[in-house]
Amino acid sequence: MEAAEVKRSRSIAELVALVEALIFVADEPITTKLLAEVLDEEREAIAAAVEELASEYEFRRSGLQIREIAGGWQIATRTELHEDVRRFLKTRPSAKLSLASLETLAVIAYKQPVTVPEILEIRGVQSASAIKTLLDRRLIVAKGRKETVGRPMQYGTSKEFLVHFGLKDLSELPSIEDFEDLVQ
Amino acid sequence: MEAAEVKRSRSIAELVALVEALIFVADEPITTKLLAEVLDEEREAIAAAVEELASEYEFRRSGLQIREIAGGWQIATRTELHEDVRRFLKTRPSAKLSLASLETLAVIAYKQPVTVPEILEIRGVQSASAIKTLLDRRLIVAKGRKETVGRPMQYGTSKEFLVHFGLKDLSELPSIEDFEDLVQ
Amino acid sequence: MSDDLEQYSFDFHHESAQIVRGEADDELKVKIGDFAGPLDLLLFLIRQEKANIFDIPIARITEKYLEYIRLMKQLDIAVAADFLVMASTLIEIKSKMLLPPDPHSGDDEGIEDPRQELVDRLLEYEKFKTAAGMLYERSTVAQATFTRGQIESDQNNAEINATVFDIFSVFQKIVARHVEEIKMEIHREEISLTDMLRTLKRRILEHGELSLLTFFEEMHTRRELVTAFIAVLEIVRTESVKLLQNETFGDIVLKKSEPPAVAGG
Repeated sequence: MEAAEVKRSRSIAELVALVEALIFVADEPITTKLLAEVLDEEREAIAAAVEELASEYEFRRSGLQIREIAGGWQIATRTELHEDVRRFLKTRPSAKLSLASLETLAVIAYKQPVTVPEILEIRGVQSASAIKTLLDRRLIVAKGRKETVGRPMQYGTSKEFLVHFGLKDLSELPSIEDFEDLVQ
Repeated sequence: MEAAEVKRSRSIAELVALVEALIFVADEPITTKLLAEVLDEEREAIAAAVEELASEYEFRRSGLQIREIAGGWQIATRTELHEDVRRFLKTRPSAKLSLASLETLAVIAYKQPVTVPEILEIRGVQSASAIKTLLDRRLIVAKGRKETVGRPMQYGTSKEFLVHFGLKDLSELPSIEDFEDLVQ
Repeated sequence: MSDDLEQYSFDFHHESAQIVRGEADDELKVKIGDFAGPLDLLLFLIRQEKANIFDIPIARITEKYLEYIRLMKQLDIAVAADFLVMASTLIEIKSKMLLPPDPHSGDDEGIEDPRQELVDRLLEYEKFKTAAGMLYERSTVAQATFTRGQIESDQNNAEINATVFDIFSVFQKIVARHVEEIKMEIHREEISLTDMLRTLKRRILEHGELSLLTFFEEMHTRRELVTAFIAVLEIVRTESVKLLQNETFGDIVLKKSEPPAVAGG
């Protein structure tokens, strides 16, 4: 209760408004932790404010949504509006990843940190150009070397990967064993 | 497939949501005229939707506002919150480097210990301000003088550099061999 | 009719590989030889032959596989080495299966099926192939949302969020650029010290002072830079010019000295 006195005491509405403003100006998803630090509030208070904000957006059928992505919060347009938004931005969906790149990415996502020979082992084919594409698109990053013969470089997925695939974190990926059932 | 049929008739709420999404994604203030064109609506309908949207933001005491600027509409943070917003923008973690700094850092990382004239030799441009930035950010450190004419100071990467780029030690820096297949 | 055209099963990929039966003959025609790898092709063939993955008719599948490879070659599609490696693996398995079981090697667990390792690899691979499909679906959904446009405060931060890979690729670019410059240097006519001194004097006289950084940055080659440097030393020694530097890494300015400040050399 002492800390509460030192702090400027904000009403819940004020905190919600502040959280909204900061999520908006941040140029990438902003974490609850960072919001708490900047606003000198408890994480619980921030979490409650974000939740309040998100349901407000939901309730008023806004064209925008508050979403959790790559471990942080972000404002984005609602999925249903994508056609009109895309037409306005005159953008086409970003170049699709090739089958080879997607497969390589799947192996890296589930086996990380993983080396090039290990990827070859699973895919049965050289994956060099796919890895290059994934590095260029920042979907994967180098994750140190494996302490084995030749000390090969290991790869893992990046924050950009989470954003690209709309994931909060890696645990949101379905378990690889779940795909076994689909194999007849 | 006549034009009139293609045009879905939107409810006011839908139009407000769409207008909100477009103002949000636009890089510059967007005019009523442009909104009307993109959404194939009358200007009056757009004007009414924007007004509705602006008062909605006002009514719920949002941290954001719809404001008219340079003849167009824009979403911006509310003026009263500027102090907190500015503080956040200043403190945001700066994991970012300018291209000049990044180039200089790359040369130092791969050629360390290296002197300023040697960096100039490789980069072909002066690196003084980049070196200052890197020293300020503690990504590089002085590593004693080179026993040569003028005894120039040598630089190398710091412990912070390793932490920042997630490396255990310098041997984890990617080498040409790691990417030989990738660069073809 | 529709049986003639067999759509490759991986439907999330628009340019999916397709094998189409020709109309007149029943020779396979490859429309797009775009299988992700030999395992991908094998899975396709197994499914096309309606075979059981746990009991692969190895002779038939090998034959189909080789047929496909031959077609790729006929159509001048570069056949990756990995496809050929798989071909030899298939042939090896096929020949092992033709051998009568070795009576001496049979222990309690029985003789291992020569196909076992391949089956394991196929099953493992197929999981990741399915996961790739899941990623594809997710990216389609994720790309239906958009984040905000540029705002004013972004411009103060137009920098690079660097990774180790950036450090590496930036370094490669510098090295490549450096090699280019050395090549150009060989072809460039060199400027003499006398010319350099004349240029330097004129530049200082123009504004009464000259940023050393600016002057050096105008030099195209290392040799020019060295000449420029010697010219600066020379002019400081012989003319009424001072070198001024305010902070350790700050720029150095060449300034025309006031007459009383001229030091006797």
